[in-house]
Amino acid sequence: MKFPRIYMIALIIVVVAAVIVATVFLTKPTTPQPVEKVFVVGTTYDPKTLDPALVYDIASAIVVQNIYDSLVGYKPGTTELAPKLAERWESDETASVWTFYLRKGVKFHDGTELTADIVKYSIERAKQLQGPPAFLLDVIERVEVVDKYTVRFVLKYPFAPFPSLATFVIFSPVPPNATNLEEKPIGTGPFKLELWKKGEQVVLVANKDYWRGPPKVDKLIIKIYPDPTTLRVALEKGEVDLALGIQPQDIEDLLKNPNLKMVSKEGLVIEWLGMNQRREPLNNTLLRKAINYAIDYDYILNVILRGTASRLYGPLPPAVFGYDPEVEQYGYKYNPELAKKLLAEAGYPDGAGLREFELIISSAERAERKDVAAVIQRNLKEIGISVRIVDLDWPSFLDRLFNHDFDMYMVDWFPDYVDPDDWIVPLFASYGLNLDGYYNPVVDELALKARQITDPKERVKIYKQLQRIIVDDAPWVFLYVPKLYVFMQKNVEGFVLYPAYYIDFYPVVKV
Amino acid sequence: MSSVKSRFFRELLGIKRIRYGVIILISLAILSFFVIVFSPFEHDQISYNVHLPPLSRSNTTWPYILGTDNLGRDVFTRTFYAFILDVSCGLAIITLSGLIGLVIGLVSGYLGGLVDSVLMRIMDIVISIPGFMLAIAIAAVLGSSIINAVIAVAVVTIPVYARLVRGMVLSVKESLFVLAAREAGLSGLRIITKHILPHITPIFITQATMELSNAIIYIAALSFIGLGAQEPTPEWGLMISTARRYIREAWWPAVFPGLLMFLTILSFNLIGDGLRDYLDPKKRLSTGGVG
Amino acid sequence: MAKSIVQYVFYRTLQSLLSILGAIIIVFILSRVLPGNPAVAILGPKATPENIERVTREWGLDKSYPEQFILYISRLLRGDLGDSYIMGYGVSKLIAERIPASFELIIFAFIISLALGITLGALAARRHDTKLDLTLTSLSVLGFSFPTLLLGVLLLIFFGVNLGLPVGGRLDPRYSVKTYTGFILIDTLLSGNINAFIDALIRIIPPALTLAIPLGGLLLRLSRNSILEVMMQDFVKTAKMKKLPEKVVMYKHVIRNALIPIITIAGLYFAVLVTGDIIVETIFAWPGLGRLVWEAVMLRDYMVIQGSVLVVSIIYITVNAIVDILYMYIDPRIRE
Amino acid sequence: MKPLEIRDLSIQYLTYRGWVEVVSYVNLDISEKNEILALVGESGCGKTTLGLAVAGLLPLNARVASGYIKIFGKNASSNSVKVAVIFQDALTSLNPLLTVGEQIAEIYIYHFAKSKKEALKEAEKVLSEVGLPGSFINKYPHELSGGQRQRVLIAIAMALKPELIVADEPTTALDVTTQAKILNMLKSIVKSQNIPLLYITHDLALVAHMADKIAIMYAGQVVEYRDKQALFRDPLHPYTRALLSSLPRVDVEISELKTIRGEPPLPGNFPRGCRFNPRCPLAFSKCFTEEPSIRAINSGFVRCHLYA
Repeated sequence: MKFPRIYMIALIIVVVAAVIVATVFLTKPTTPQPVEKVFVVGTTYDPKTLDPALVYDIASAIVVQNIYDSLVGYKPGTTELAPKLAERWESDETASVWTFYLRKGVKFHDGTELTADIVKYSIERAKQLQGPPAFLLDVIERVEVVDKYTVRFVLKYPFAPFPSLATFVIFSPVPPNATNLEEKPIGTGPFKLELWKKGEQVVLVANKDYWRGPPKVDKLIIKIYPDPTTLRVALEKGEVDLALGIQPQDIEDLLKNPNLKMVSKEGLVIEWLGMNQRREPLNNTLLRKAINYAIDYDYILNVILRGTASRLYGPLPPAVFGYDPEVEQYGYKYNPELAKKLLAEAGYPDGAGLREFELIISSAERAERKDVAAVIQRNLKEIGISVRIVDLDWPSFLDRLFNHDFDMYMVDWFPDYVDPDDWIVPLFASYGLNLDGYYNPVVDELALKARQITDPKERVKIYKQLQRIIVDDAPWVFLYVPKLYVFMQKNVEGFVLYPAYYIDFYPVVKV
Repeated sequence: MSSVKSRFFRELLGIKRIRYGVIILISLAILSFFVIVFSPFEHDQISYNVHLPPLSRSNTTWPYILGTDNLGRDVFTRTFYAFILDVSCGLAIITLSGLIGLVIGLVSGYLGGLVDSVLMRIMDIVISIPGFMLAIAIAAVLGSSIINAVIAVAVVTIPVYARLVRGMVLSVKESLFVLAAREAGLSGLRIITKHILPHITPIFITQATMELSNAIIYIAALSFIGLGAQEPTPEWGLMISTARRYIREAWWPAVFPGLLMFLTILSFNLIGDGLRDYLDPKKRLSTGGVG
Repeated sequence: MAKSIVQYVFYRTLQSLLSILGAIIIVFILSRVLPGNPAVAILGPKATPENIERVTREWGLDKSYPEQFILYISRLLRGDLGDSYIMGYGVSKLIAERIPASFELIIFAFIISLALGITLGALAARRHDTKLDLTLTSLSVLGFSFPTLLLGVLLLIFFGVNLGLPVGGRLDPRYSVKTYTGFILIDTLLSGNINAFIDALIRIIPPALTLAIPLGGLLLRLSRNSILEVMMQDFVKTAKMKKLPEKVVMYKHVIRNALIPIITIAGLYFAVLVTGDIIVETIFAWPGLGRLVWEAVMLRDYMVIQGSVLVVSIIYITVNAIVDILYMYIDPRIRE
Repeated sequence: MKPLEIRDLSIQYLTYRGWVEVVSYVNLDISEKNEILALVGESGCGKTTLGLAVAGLLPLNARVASGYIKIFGKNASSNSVKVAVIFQDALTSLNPLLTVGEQIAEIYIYHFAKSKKEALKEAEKVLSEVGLPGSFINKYPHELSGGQRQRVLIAIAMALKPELIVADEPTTALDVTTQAKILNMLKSIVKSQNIPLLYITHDLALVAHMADKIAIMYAGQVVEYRDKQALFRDPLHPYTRALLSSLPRVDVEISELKTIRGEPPLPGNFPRGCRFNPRCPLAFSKCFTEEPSIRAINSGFVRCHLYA
């Protein structure tokens, strides 16, 4: 009986598979040893655009911050401002006219020299482009060129935090005659763009004549791993020198890994649960206080987030200027008995007569949020308050948030500039975003005052007062401040982590 | 009358495949019933008041047979709670999309011409729209819950049935007995129900049981982006997409729901296969169809 | 026979254009139904009403839907798929970069699943109701009932950690390879870098397997059942009566008749795979079309959504047209 | 060596209730090369199964429980034996996707090692022998009429140059005029080319014209085997008599056709004793307890206690 054809085909397939497996094992590919010093960064962030006037997401900011320089920078590893393209700056006593003195001899990648009129052109271009971050420039009335290296900003109203605003990417000068900056960026920064395969990787080359001296690595490759599990595997196998976006669950194992190390820093982002005070019964302060006492914060921090976040007691994160350490004393802690007592005082003994609250979240934007929400749901159920979790994709969530179509929500807040003003005004002043319908005239008035004073000591006193009032009104459940952490191979030196998540690859080197 | 019925069921169970399938399915159903009634844990009970760390798998503590998930909830209990929910979702989807797809397939296959091309082009459109986009739109209109996920998945899988049925109707349409029926002046509807339908039912049922697994997996995919079941509902998709993040540390919260899902779908497929053989006119219980 | 095919093809392309237009209209409406818009998606919690209003005015999203649609169609007719709101540059370039990656993965997965699916299906059919048949059926069910999410992660860990092979992405970032065709396997060969080729070959296997195992299982079951169905037909007895060699009976008579249901489902799943499996592309960091559509919907980037759904529906319709033409080629009865 | 020799043949089918006997203990022969043996019985009596067994085409779920079939001394199921079969419904017996020419030519390709072109020429030749135009090699089965399709089956049978032809109700689906043409062609082939024919039918009228020898089958057993003239002149077995009497006579005016009361039993629940006893007018005590054995009589045999 001739060998039936089916067996032959099956045989061929088996042989082909064997060949593939053999090549896979025998020829263990030698990792490429290119002559130049290459540094590979793995990240879960996928950059969208490289035009500083359009950038408003972390992913794009990470790349753009290494191609462009903004006017003002930070002292390494801190939130203190430091000179960058502007050597120094000053303002008039009303803090509404700011003058910046530019560094001399700074060149763009295409050779043009940085001058004041280029800064003026860049700001006006950004204003005219009306990209997502353009609202940050609303405070600027007009830009004046004082002389070749001095530029003056006349503001519409007194604004003390203006220099910290000038650290934002939108303040990065761009060459006047350049076109298609979204894809072919030309900046003054330490790296130049060589190639951008969207969704796959960004390849940057060292800018040899950078004004702070050439960066230590010749080529910087930023590879995109949408899934943190894959990023962790790449890190463990040494395919990636530094990883941004490792998930909290993997930290314990990675710390045990001998040839890896972690750098971490207190963050500035705050995560909270907001309550809609426009709706019955959440306008009842006692009820909100009861909810605050019912949450087991330690379980969330230690078991769910595995120590990757520190507790938030009030409206401001600990790392920002003006934070009041006493808030940790008068802030809310897990106390279910007190919660039950307050709930009864509020008129709902054991939750009797309370309707079910709808808590909207978006876990697509931050995966751990789903677990935290489940713990909160369980905690509130134990004192008699039932909560229904609704997980939405990010824009649907935002749409309901801005239409105030929720009982409770969970979200985090990323500061545009490191100043208490960028937390208090938008989140608690009734003339700010006013997400929760929280209205306290004293808070409104103090917030406005603090914004106009230039004397830091005065401002700190006002913000301390504000924190006490807000915590007492309990508009929110103050949850946590995620720590920033970055993993890298043992032989990576020079990387400095900034609280404002400013990622600088300039000093990085592989020993 | 009873003898015929009992013979029918005896015949049905006589087929090896159906027997295996039914045994697995019934044992799973009974097990989940017992778990729901007797499990010491509510499906969403977080273990911290029992002081057992999540993601632990200690077989010393009896109640946690399969260990706990990332919130310390008992995986064993939740996996079997999810059995009821997912099987009903899966069945709802295949019935919904199956019936609509069957009707579209029959009508367009049998009538052909303009009707056929219009219906098929509509199917092309439905297929080319990304399923999860439809799910978000439905969730936006009706609010995101498991029911909308079922509707979204059903709508997206209609073309699968429509195109398959149409293909089969086309090849059956030409065969002798259909032509004979048409010559005998039977109405289109009677021809479809009496002649074409029984002929294509076997393959259709097989496809439906196969689509059941796709349905459950699609619900899981929607949970992956938070549009399927919501916390704390125990649903395989939600459990697996959450547990996936802990897979390196604890594989069981992800693998066991996957395993139970496989067993359920295997049982449906064995039953579907057995039914296909049973319902096939040629292989009916007589001597294999030969006089 | 030739005339009827040409006429049929012309008639089909006309229909296809109609359904592409249908797809565009439905996606246009559907994307506007989704809550939120690109400005909200990017501004996040900072999306104050003035910010949104200003940005949407800039992007022309404040115009009425019909106006926006007419503008979109007029640009489309000139072959311009428009610019992405959030990324600011051409949608066609964005999609063009993603298609080769998606196609390379799908074709690789399809070859594996078709070859395994049909041959094992034929084997199971020939030996139906035996131990081998039952094991093959259970294997096939294991294949397509296993959640892709889990399968992907397990394969990633098995290949990456246990076997220690390169995994994730299309190529080791340190290789720099010029893109000629966009197909990584071809480009690495063209640039003569064998090490890069092997690296790319190893990296494509796990994602391809994650797609091929469920599809292979499905095709195995389908071909087994439809081959069994055909084996019971009378003309197979005639073929056996002619004492033709076993393989002629199986291939010339049985499988050819069993192909129609198989082609239908294979064609359908090729099209479904074109939108890529978001999960596979996410887990294996594969820059495919699936992830692009996913991110576009998540950011409500209407232009990218419409552009990619347009491209996907074109691909789908061509695949379907091919399937229908294959019908006609295989079955003369449908030819009239 | 006899063209066909069937000894103590029993065939069983595997159904969902286990093995069921369909053909029990059959003994039949064809002794002459150009002899036509007719196998007559109601549907479900196992005649088609017997025909398939002779052609070695039993389905997978069937088995030969006892006895053997030899064709010119060679076992029926061996590959070297060439038995052609003409099925009842030509439409389903022809591959719908291949042209008629291809389905005939493949015999020449695989059996007589002819090239595709030569094989097609041979196909044209054999088609004209069965009275079909040569151009039909490019036609598909669904494009032909019932009669033409039946002729194609005969062409296929002739192309095979078989040692024996089995015709399983070849003309049942045809109108009477085409039926006569087909049967005459079959008879002339058998007589002129000396190929023995096993002709399976339920229609006694056709048998009178076609057959040399006749075997009557009932419930899986051959109950009577006689020469044609002898059987028609002097039918022995009560079932044969009943069959003959229900044949309408053209010359006799009758108001109602005579039928046999009751139904033929389905395989798996054959009655005890003689299987015809529930419907046999002459059945007596022995018929209900003992199974009758074969009794040889002039030029044949009968299986009935009346002649024990």
